[in-house]
Order: sequence, then C-alpha cells, then structure tokens
Amino acid sequence: MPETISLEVLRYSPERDAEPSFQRYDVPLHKDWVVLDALNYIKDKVDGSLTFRWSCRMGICGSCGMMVNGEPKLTCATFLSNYAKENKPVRVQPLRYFPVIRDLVVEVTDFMTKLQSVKPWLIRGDGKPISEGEYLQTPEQLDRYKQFSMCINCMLCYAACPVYGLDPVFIGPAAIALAQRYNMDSRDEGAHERMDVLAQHEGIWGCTFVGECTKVCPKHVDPAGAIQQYKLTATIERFKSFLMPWAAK
Amino acid sequence: MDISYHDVLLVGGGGAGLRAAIAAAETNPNLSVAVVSKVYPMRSHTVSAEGGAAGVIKPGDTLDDHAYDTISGGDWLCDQDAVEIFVKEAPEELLRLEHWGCPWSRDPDGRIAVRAFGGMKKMRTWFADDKTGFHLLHTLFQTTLKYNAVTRYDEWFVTRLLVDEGRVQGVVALQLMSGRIQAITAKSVILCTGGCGRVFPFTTNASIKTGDGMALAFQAGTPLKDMEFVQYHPTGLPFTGILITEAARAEGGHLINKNGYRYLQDYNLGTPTPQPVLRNMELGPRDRLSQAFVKEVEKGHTTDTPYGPVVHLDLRHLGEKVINTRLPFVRELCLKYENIDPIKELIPVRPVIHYMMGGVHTDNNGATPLAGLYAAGEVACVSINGANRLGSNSLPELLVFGARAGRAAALAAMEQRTPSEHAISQAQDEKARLEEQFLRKTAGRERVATIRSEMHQAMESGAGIYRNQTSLENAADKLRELRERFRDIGLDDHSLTFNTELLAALELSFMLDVGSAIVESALHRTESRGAHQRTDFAGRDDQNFLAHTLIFRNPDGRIRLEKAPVVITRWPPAERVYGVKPDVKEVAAR
Amino acid sequence: MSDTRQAARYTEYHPRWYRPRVSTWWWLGRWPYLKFILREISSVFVAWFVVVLLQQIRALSRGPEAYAAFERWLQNPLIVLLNLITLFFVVFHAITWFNVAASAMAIRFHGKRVPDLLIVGTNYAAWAAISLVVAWFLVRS
Amino acid sequence: MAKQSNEPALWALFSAGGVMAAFVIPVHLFLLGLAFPLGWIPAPGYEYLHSFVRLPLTRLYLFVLCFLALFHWAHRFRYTLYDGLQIKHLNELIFFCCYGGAILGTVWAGYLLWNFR
Repeated sequence: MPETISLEVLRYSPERDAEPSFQRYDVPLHKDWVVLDALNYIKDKVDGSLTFRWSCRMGICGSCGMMVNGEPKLTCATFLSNYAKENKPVRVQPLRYFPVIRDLVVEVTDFMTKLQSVKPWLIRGDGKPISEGEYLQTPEQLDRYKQFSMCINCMLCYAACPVYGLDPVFIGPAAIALAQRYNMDSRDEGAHERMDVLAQHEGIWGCTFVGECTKVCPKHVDPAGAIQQYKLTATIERFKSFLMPWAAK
Repeated sequence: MDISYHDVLLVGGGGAGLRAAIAAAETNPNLSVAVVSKVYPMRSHTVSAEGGAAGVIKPGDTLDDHAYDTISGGDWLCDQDAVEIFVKEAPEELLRLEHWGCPWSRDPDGRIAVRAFGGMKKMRTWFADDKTGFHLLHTLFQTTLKYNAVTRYDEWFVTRLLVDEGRVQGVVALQLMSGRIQAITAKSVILCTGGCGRVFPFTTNASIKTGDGMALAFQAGTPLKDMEFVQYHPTGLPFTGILITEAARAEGGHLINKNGYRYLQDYNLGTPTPQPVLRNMELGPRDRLSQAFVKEVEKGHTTDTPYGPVVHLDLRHLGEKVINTRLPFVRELCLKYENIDPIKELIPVRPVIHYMMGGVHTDNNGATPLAGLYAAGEVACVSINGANRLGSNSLPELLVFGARAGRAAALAAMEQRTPSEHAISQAQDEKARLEEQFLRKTAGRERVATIRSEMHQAMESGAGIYRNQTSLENAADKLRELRERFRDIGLDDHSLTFNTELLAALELSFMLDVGSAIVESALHRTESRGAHQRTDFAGRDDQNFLAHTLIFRNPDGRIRLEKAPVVITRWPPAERVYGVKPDVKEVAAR
Repeated sequence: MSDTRQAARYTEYHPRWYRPRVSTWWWLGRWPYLKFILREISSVFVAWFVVVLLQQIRALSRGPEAYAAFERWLQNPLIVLLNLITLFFVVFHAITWFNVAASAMAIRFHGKRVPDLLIVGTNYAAWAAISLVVAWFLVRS
Repeated sequence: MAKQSNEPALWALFSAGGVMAAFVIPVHLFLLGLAFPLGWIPAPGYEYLHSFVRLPLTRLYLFVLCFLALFHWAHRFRYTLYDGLQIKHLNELIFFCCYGGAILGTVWAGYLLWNFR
C-alpha cells in the first residue's frame, strides 16, 4: 500500500471564483481513514479554508454527503483504502444537482421545503389524551413503515436522481418516502391530505423509476419502492373516486 | 445592522431545543418562537443516542424505583425534588412522543416495549431498536414543521448573549452562508446547545458538541454547576470513538479482558450470571465500569492496539436474531467502521468521553440565575444526573426539562418588553470584534487545529477518569497558556461565505472556557464521587462535599467557586451497592 | 401539462452559487444511467413489435398471397437484423421489469413482507410458463 | 385540492402494458421475427393461422396486446424524451404525439381485428 493518497477536491469560492476548479492534496493513507478524515486532515494541517459539512462521524446525522469519484457517498463511511489500488486521485465534489455555496457545501433550503410540503407529522382526527396511554401498534404494523422511517436526510438520493437534476420541481425520493412513512403508519389518518401533494405531476408522477436513489441510500430506505408503491395506491384511489364518487371525501 | 425580533429564542435545535420550541408555541400560539441552530436541526447530536429512554410504564415498576436508581446512580448528588419531577413527567413526555409518531419498539400486543439498562433495577427503558435518539429527534423535528409560529435560523451560530439591565435580551448570531452578523432579540432565551465532549480528544460526541451554550452563559456571568463530572461511556470503538450502546450489554453482552475473563466481577460489581441481571456486572453504572477498565490496564490485562488499550465486548452468544432485531445499528456500525461482525467476532472497546453531567445552573423550570435565560438538555444541570448519569435518562431529561423550560420561557415572554438601546449596541460591538479578531486579521500565527489538539491532550491527561491535584494544575496552566496563545490566532480563511474555519475558532474559544471550568471545578472538589475520581482524595466525603460546585466568571475575568446545597427529600445518602450474590438473582426476564 | 407548477424554492439571500446545467448527455457518463435510458428505449421496440404484428394480421386477412409476401418481407436481412435487436430490447425490458417487481409491489402475507426473491422468482416462472403456452399455440400446427 | 390529473390512468395503462409486454412479447417476437423466418422452427401455415386468428378470443387477446403495448410505449417514450433530450418546452407536442400515436395504432388494430375475415 502506498503511504499517501491524492485527493482532487472541488474548490469554489463565490467571492473569488467565476468557475470551480479542482485542487489536489496528498494525504497520509491510514487503513482506518475515511474520506472525511482526509478532508479534516487537509483542513487542520494544510488549508484551513477548505469548506465542508460534517458532524457525527457515525453515519446517522446525514451531514457529510458528497460525490466521491462521481458516486454520492457519506464520506464518514467511505474508506480511503477502497480507492488506493486505483492509483489515481480520489475526486471529491459537492452533492450533484444542488447549487454549490462554497467548496463542498450545497444549498439545502429547497430540500427542507420539500420535506415540509409532504406534511411529515402524525395526523389524527381524534387526539387522544396522553393520560389514556399509547396508541397500540403491533410489531407487524410497525414493520410496515419502519423501513421508510430510517431516512437520515443525507440527500444522497437527490444527488443520484436525474429527474430531480433535470427538473428541481420534483419533490424527490426522500420526501416521498417520508410521506409514505406516515401514510403506512397505523396511527396516522393523514394519507388523504398528503395525496394532494404527492399525486401531482411534481410528486410521484415525475419519477421514472431510475432506481438509483434506492441503490445509493446508506440506510436501505428504498425510496424508489416507496414511490412505485404510492403510484399504485394513488391510481387505485383515483379509480375508486371515479367509480364511486360518493365514497370520496 | 439588521435586527430580528422574537419572543422566545431557542439556541440549539436538538431534542431539548425542539421540545422547548413546541412547548413555547403551545403555551401561547401568538408568541413568535425562533430556533437558532448552527446545524440543520436533524443533524443535532440527539440523533446519535442509541439505547433508549427511561420512563416508568410497566406494572411492577414505580416512580420511586426510578428515582432511587437515578439518585444512587448519581452518587447522591442529584437534587431529589428535580428527580421526582423528572421520573413523574418522563413517561408523559415519552407518551407524547408516541402520539407524535415516534416508532417505539413494541410488545406483540401492541404496547410499548421496554428493555433493561445499566444501573436500573427494573426494565423501563423505551427504545426504537438501537436508534432511539435518531427516531426521537426526527419525530420532534417533523412535528415542529407543523407549527408555523416557529421560525428557524438554520446554520446560524450564536457568538454571544445580549445582556442589559440585568436580563438577557437576545443574541448575536452569524449566518454561515452569508457571513451576516446580526442581533436576534427575544424576551426569553433558552440554551439547548448540548454538551461539550469535544473538549476531549476521544469522544462519542459529534464535532458540533463544543459547549457553546455553557460558554455563552459563563461569559454572561451565569454559573456553571458540577462541571467536574464528565461521563466516560465504557464501550466506545477505538480510533473513531463511535458508541456501542449500553443496550448491547442489556441484551446480554459480556465485557472480557485479554484472558477472556469477565473482569467486572473483581470490582465489586457482582458475580457473572448466564442471563443479564439488573444492576449487576455489565449492567452496573457507567462510572464504575470505566474505572474498572483503568484498573485492568494497570494490571496489564488489556489488549494493546494502535489506538490504545482495549477490552472486548462479546455479543456472539446472543445469536444472529437478537443482534439483528434488537441491535441492528451496533452491527451496522461494527461492520461499516471496524470491519467486524459482532455475530462472529469480538468488538474491541474502551471508555470514551460521552456526556457532561454538569452544565448551566438551572432550577426545575430551566431558569438560570440570569433573568430571561433558560437552559435545558445536556447543556443544563438541574441536576438529576448528579455525579453520574444513568444510561437512558438523558433522552427523557431533555424532553421533560425542554418542555418545562419552553413553557416557563413562554410565560415570561408574554410581558411587553422591547430590547434596550444598549443591548443593540452590544451587537454592534460584537460584530466589530469578530471582524477585527478574525476576519480582517492577517498576522495571526497560531492555528486553530494546533491549539485544539494541545487542549485535547491537556484535558485527557489532566482531567480523565482518574485525576489528582498535580494533573489538574498542569491542565489548568496549559489551558491558561492556550488562552493566551489564542489571541494570536490566524485564519487561512477570510471569506464571508460559509467560513467554517471562523466557526472552528469561535468554538475553540468556547471550549477553552468550558475546559477551564471543568478543571477548576475538579480541583475544587477534593473527594471522589461518581465520575469524579481523585487519586489523592479517595472516597466520598459527604461531610464537606454533599454539595454542588458552582463556578462563576466575574466581569473582570477572574474565576470564583461556590458550593450550593443538594436537595435531599426522601433518600438520605447511602452507599452505592451494585451486583448481587448468585442466590438472590433478579433475572432480567425477556 | 404544466398546471399549478411551483418553482423549486431556495433561500432568499445567498452568495452567488455555482449551478451547472445538467448536460443533455448526462446518461452517457454512468453505466446505471445508460442502462436506464436503454430500458426506456426498449419501449420503441415494443411499439415496433406491434407494427410487425399488425402487418401480419393485415396480411392474414388479405389472403395467402399477401401472407406469403409478408413472410418474404420478414426474411429480408435488414428486417431480421432489426428483429434481432428488438428481441434483445424486449428481453431486456422483461428482465428489468421483473427485477423491480418486488420493490414496486410490497406484498404482505400474514403481516410479513414476502421476500423479494420469491416475488421475482415467481415472475420468472410465470414468464417461462406463459412463453411455453404461447409457443404451443403457434407451433402445434 | 390539486387539479385531477390523468396521470393515474396513463400510468395504469403503462404498467399493464409493461406486464403484458414482458410476459408475451419476447416469445412472440422470437418466433415471428427470428425462428420462423430463419427456418429454425417450421412456421405455421396460412390456413392454421387464419382460422386461429378468426377465433374471437384470439382477436380479443391480440387487440389487448396491441392496445396496452402501444400505451406502454407512449408513456415511456414520452418520459424518455423529457429526460433524455431536455426539450421541456415541447412538452405538449410530445404528449400529443405519443398518446396520439398510441390511439391511432389502437384504432388501426381495432379496425383490422374487427373486420378480420
């Protein structure tokens, strides 16, 4: 194993640069180091102006998503040694399809707005008092939405989604999966409200099932599956309201 | 300068901050509530909590049992009135989370499931697999999205509190994206910035946990309480410091030394049993387990690795099914970060800085001695954790006291009051200071990373699991030196756009303050209690130290220490007894 | 089609950010994207098959001579080549379609999700069976 | 309430067509386009085919196959053009060409099969 590895990191300063460019750094190659460790090494020892987000370093806070050799990755869980044998610099870029604020930091407001737009909270008509205890939910009922509740909002799925890249009005994988997380929750009664948002062209219908969102998801949420399943639900609902208009709310 | 006006301002968007925001908004929907957070709320470190949240819900368990476990776990330094409030309100808060959609793990009949946890005599820890903090934080965050009264300042960093006329009037904050520095005023300010694990080199804490709120309060003259009590979690992965949850031991994992021996039996923690027994062996409290590790190192019974000595956590006998269904995150972390499969292999672990028992001095409603200033969560010290926090008490703590602080702050904010001229002018001064000290200065010679790493070393060698007068004084001297050198700090980055180096420098400055508060408080307490173990003062000294340590910073910068009484209601100080004899077993039933 | 479209919402105040336009040829760069486009293109060949089928029906209804001409047309090397490519694409369509069937339809049985492999396997088995039936009708004469 | 879109219907047709196409087109095409013309398998005679297609059930099957396969094509091709070529301003035109083509093809199939003698 060589003792150092080269990184090509995208640098962009809105105050200085018209266009971004790649800067090359050589960093020590330790067996336990992930890409994020290399970036921190650069920031601490070489160039304090290198800019990126990170926090927990254990794959749960969702801050450190970047493109590593063209693939969306959590850099805290991407080992440098995996790239050592390729003998060419590891390319680190900001998440694709998002506007770049600076270096490896992208703009997140659009994503946050989309999360909010699908009403990701428990909607219930009755509102039982706390004193009456919990809403019952069997392990099987929990299992129905569990997978969709695992999203850490790292946005790798958006960076993998060409539909979002081509037309950012698309609500996108994570937000739709989150809506499904609540739709499938046995305690929730808000599916109808959410359908107004999801069943638009910008919602599920924009998705062409490229399927990459599911492949890059570090938490195995399967947003592509969520969207396809919801297409079926929305279609059935639509036919129901067409055939039985009196039954629709 | 731009000024925004709110009624209640949350500094920090983690579990406590979001819970407080919702409580404030519900107390009075007409109030303008704002959350200022240096990261997007769902990135907050609450997300990393794994094992669970304690709350009495099952038949056979009582509030008094929970209170007793908490108080004895805290080595009688807990305020017992606060603990009584805490254990009573914890189940209500956890149920509220359930009503907001938190995916708590369930029993087959659909009721909330509970698991065993360290230091707890009964099974009362609610959990969502081993990602409890993650689910709790995301549920809270998603629930706040429905409150339109809550304004968020995401990725804004608070650099100081605005204090005038004896009360807090708001904060000065820096917007990372634009570099804008402005005053955000409010009638009540609640600090919910979490702990300060990053003062130490080896910690489970995320990079954002730099003690910001503690330092902000300290600088404003508010006392910090019990700062000498820093919790080591006995099972962190070497190098990364990633936490392997206590739930791994609650499910039946064993800690073994290099001879394959369950060494905890040598440290007055009971005797090995085939099934996990509550308050016994691996389910003893964290302070005692971490201290046992140091003794094992001294005996030469640990295994050496490039990242220091380790012992091993053995989960293999639990089998694939238990590991995959109850501890999936443990397995994921081991596979991803250590290339180890706990189903087949031993997990190397060592104690790692995990939690700050001490914090901003507050009363049972989160109010600090400074009017208008509140604190809740890890940043605060109520104190329910005393000298050692029990696992799974921190999540309910941030809910209970987050909600209380939110309500109290909202009630206080209903009075009419406008920020004073002088407070606003402080914001101008702060802006000028930041520009002069960091952004425009080009001559500085010290690097942030150098000072930070020297601080880490000073803290680890001076104020680790075992301390003494010499080690602490050396650390104190070193921190004073670093504080001096910090004045000569120089940044590579003078940009206004997302200047993370400026952020790191401001955080370092906060950490230097918090670090000295820890060291000075530890020097002051000449006894050993809970997580504070002095080799030169072995044993608990209730005569002199059944008291909280309060540390103040005077306006002239000098430090002052005081003692404050511990509230004892129904549980007079006694010896902490852990472990059972083999004949009186209380088997943790599954 | 564009009805109540709202634009993507970004923060109001921000520094000049960098936002490259997605290249028209975005799908050439990565194999999974190319595979996606090929999968989508398969629909053209599905349509081509319908054209061939309708030609056959038309020839059948016009009598034996017309049908013989149709059969000669099918033997034209260009048509054979085109049909060979078509076969590749329709098989590609079938495989990609069956492989994602499990993720598109979460089927539950007794509260447990049916394993993906079982769903996909059932699809392949049905494919084989249906193909045999269709073939039997066409070659039994 | 958002405007009721026709996407559910179009998607349902696309999906049904996709299933149909996946299950039966490969074998049809293999026999009709390759195996018979190249003589790998003896081709069925005119008489047999003619009488077979005259069966109402066969005609219904062929009609459904053409109808669904064409709508499958229309939907998928429409989105391929959107995504692949980024010609968003031509959305309406693409929409009418694709589904219009599918409707024409279906009408043609219906005409041929209805009048099949």
